[in-house]
Amino acid sequence: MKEKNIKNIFVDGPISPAFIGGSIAKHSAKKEIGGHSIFLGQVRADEIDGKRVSAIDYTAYQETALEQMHAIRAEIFEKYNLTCMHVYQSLGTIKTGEICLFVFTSSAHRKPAIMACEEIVERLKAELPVWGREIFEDGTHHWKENI
Amino acid sequence: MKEKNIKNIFVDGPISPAFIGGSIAKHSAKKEIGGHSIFLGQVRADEIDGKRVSAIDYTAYQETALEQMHAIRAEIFEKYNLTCMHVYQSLGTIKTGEICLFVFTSSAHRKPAIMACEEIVERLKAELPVWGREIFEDGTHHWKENI
Amino acid sequence: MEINILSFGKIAEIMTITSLKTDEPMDTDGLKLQLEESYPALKTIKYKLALNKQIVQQNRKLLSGDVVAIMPPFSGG
Amino acid sequence: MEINILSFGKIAEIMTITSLKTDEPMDTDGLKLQLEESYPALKTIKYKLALNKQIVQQNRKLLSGDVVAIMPPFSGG
Repeated sequence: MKEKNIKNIFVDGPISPAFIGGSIAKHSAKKEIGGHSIFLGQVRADEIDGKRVSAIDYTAYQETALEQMHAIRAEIFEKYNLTCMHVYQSLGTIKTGEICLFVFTSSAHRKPAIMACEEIVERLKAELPVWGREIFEDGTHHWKENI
Repeated sequence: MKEKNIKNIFVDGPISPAFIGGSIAKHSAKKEIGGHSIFLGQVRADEIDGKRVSAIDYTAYQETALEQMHAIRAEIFEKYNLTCMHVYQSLGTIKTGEICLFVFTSSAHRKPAIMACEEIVERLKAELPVWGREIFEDGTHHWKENI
Repeated sequence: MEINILSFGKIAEIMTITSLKTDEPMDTDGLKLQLEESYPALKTIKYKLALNKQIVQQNRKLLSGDVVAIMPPFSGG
Repeated sequence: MEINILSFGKIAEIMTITSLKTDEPMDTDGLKLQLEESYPALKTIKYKLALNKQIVQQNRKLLSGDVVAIMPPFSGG
């Protein structure tokens, strides 16, 4: 097996707007960047069968998810001329209105960052073994499925 | 002339990462949002004819730009099912590494936010009378042109 | 031989076994059949397997000590 | 009649007039010709006009007091 530098993407609990701001700030030293594209997933208070979602509890098969993400990362860097790429997925209970996913790409010109960001979001939703259990206000739950 | 609520998009100087974080935080009360898409323009230290850009000085024909943006906003809300849309363009001198453009869209599901954000960036670059004067380290300048 | 079983999401709510012993040769297709017999609810769920952390794309032979994960549809992001 | 002229970006560096007086009827195409005669450098620049803050898509008649903006290629964002 070849050596791999497997990056972690999982964070416990919600991703704070201040963390996102800090992450953006760190890129001001990279003077070759002309555009950043960011996608944020926020937990929505969906109504399912008359019951209101109050939170989503995220679990993952972490090692497999990180292997999958490692492959996606390599393919994205192969396909797009990116300066940076960062992905954070929350685990644990994330309340409605809180951020559970943060995908952040940067490139010299805008197109690669924008296209890569969108593709990463699509791929991670389809390919990473992560599960969201929607918790209703009455304590019952429903397993979310990505479409 | 019909009454219009013309929103300002211009800010003096760079857009701070903390402002962006604060803008994201304000959306946590909107529980119908499931996805945010953000584009940030950052001033790049381009080299042109052997000279390095140190800043871009932005000016605009503000009233016309705001009229144009007003029309773009209306068309985007007509076309995409968005919850929110925010646009900020810097005026004045923005140093390399600083943020000069912030486009922020939100929707219940990810696709409208992502597609609207990209379209707004393309349209504002093509349609708003805003000009960037690239200032080189030696004090000379070059007028930027969007492609 | 002994196959270790991990289950996730809604499958973890219906499947309780954590390992499976057998004297017969076994592959992932055979394991699926056997699990669906023990847990008929599994037949109604679209699920994927991972063998030793790698997602299984086609039938694979199993060896003693292998770890098989039973994964319902993903819903991250 | 008197037409007010605004110029922006690199055009502001070559054009210095802020108004233009004429006794002839004038339209935006005529104004462009006259400006290009006074400022030949303008012929080498792709520029757009705005008449009273509205971007001009096709030739428009000018009235006294109109404000015409001469705008080089945009480069915001």
